[in-house]
Amino acid sequence: MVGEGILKGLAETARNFFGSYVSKDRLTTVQYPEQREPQIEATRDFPFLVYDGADWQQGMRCVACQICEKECPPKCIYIDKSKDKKPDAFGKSQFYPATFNIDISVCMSCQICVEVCPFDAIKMDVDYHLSSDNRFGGLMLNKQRLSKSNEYYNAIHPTEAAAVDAQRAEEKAKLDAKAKAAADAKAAADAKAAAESSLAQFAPNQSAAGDPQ
Amino acid sequence: MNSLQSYLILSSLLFSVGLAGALTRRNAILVLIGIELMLNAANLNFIAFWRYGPNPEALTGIMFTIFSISIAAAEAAVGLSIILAAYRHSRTTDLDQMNSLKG
Amino acid sequence: MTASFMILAVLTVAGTVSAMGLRNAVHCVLALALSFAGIAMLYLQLGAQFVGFTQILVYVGAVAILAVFAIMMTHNDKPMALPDSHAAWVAGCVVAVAVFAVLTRAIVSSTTAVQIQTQTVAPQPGVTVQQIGDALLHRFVVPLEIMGVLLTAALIGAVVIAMDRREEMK
Amino acid sequence: MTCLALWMPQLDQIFVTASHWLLSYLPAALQPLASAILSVAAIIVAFATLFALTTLLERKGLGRMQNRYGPNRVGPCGLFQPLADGVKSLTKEDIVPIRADRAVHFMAPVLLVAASFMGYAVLPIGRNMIMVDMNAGVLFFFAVGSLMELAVFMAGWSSRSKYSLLGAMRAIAQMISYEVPLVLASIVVLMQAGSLSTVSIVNMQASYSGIWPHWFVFTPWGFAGFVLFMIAATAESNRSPFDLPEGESEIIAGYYTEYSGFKFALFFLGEYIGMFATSGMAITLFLGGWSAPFSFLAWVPSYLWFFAKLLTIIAIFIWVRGTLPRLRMDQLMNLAWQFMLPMTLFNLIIAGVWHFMPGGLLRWLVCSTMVVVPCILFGGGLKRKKKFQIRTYHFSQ
Repeated sequence: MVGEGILKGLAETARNFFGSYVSKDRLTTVQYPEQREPQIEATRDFPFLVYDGADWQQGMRCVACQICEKECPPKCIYIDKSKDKKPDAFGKSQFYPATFNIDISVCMSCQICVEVCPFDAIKMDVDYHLSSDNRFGGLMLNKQRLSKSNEYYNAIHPTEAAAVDAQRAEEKAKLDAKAKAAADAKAAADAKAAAESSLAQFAPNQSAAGDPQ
Repeated sequence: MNSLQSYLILSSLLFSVGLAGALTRRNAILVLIGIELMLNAANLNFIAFWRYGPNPEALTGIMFTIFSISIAAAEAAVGLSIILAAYRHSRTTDLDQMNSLKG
Repeated sequence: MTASFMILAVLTVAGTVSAMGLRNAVHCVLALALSFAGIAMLYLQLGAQFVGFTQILVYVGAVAILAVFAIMMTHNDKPMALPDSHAAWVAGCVVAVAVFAVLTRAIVSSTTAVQIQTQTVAPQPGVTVQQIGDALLHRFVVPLEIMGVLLTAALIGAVVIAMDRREEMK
Repeated sequence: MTCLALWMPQLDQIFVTASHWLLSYLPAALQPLASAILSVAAIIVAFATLFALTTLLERKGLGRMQNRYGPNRVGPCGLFQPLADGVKSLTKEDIVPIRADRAVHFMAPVLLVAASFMGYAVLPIGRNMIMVDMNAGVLFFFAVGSLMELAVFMAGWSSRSKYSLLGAMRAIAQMISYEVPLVLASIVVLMQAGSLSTVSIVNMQASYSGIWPHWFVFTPWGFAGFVLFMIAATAESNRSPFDLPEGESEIIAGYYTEYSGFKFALFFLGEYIGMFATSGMAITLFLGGWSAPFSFLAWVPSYLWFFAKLLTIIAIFIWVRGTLPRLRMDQLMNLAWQFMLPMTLFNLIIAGVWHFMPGGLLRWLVCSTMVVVPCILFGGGLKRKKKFQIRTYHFSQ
């Protein structure tokens, strides 16, 4: 029959029209600024820099190795290495980035910087409220705007952050153990040397050998 | 000058402008348009004479105009399609350049 | 000569002159549409409602659009070059002016027109569509039928002439 | 109750009396002019308001059909959305393409809006509420409607943009093709009414037998004519599913691609005003104009009935827009020339048969069969599977 399909279609839209007033679960729209969808854990948009502790300048994990800068496909990262060094989270003396800029209007969210970072210093953010009335200043993120605490990282990507923290704790433990062993060895060597020196000298003092510990 | 005469003068002015266009323009479409204008000027005459004529209830002027409008429409359709066909042949609508009978 | 007649006359003449004088063919057709509309309004002023509306429907709605289509299909929608020789142009204008002069002389000196005018002219001969329809289907029925045949023939003829025949010729 | 019965006729004529009262303060020489200005102003205000309301209704209705909310931010339930849209379009920059034909580019939207408003001159909005009762009113309506084609062409051509030109050419081809069935579908009414005056057409339908009105839509030919008229009207006003001239996914916005700001809003206005005008003509021709649907409801003011019918038709337009996908160009043309045109011509014969047959059940039966059978036949012709081959496109040489 001619026009049967048209009538069927009209019936369908009518059903939708009235149904949307009857059952609220038909309306899937989220009223955005007031309502938010729950964040999915694997969401990612733009990179940020992780720092440990309370002070973002002190705890910055980044050591300005510039691997991410080289790997970035759209070349949206700009890093200036510092002249001096400062101790990092593991207590090692490292360079730090004097400037670290990411132009997120260029960034394509590929996550390659995150993959290549050997220090777990750069991670993907989930914040998408980035609109700005200034295309140049507003979307060019500097070091301060990029830095976010490890707690924040744990909050947005719990699983991933836990794994990273565990790995870093392990590394740190390893390093500590190594340091301890080295210190022990050093202490032992010192003790030995001291003993030897005391032997060489005249008044050996056994208790004094353990004192540096 | 009375109203009938003013209408007639207006119509003759339209006719002359149409004639001038038809004689001077070289684009076939514009020549056709000039001819349409001349037809329209004639129609205006018919209506004016019907309005101020001795017996308007006979409707002769109106009837003449209605038929004339239909004929003009047919003429425009056929004329423009002939121009289109000629354009396909000679790639031009310039009457000065359409100077050969061979297709 | 009333004010409304003057306005309409100026409008119509302006449209006509630009339709014949502008360089861009599309502008010419748009001016032509204005001129047709002006003529239609003159018909209305003369009390011929039906003819006036028919004029708009046929000329502005169909003939102008047809002309526009023809212009687009023949690639004439760019400003045209001025004619090389002014001789033809001048000759055409002279002929037109001569025709106008002769016609005006005839109209002004006509005694018939004055005679008609002095007769009592009905203030507005009320012609209804009903009257026109009656006349068309009684007194003018044969011309009407012939007109139908003519229009059909013109329709078919226009289609046949304008049809692209390259496919057939292959 | 008696008080109500006494007051209703006054309420029905309230606008007419008000205008007479206003005009009586003017000198007699100025009265015709003032009366015209008053009616024009009233029509512009009423239908511009209706336009604002319709844009909101359309967006909300379409939203609901797609299980969305539609606009609900500006004002309560998004009621001030049209106002916000208006302010936005007024404050936007008016961009004219550098190579555009400025004069024509400017005149096109003005002509479109003017032409679409002119049709209201012959629409009887209520009892005694008509601007000009012309003897050839219906012809005037269609003559003015044909001006819109020229405006569309001016817009498309003057923009010097391929999208605009394509859109304009599509629009003109479509409007010309559907103008034929539009006029032919209304001729059945003119045949029956024996008049081209909209007032006498409505007066003819404003009587009742029992409680039922004598609307032309309640006859086989009237119903077929109404449906055909509405299909053609949809195409004339470039509404979905016939919105090829402005198919967003193909040619951006068709002939008004290069318009911005207030000129764009004018096109929008013209389109909707044209749609209301054609719907109003459909109401006048087939749905009894301002007359009430039942005799016992005749006390409701007549203009309310007109606007109720108009809003119903607008709702149907929105409903159809929310349902049907856009037609292809060849489908559009096939529908016009292979279905609409033969059906409207056949409808003329049906109206003739109806006119000359004695009234009764037999007449109903014969005429209904005469409507249904060709409808199925012509519709079947449309449905027949066509073999498509690889098409080679050649551009205009």
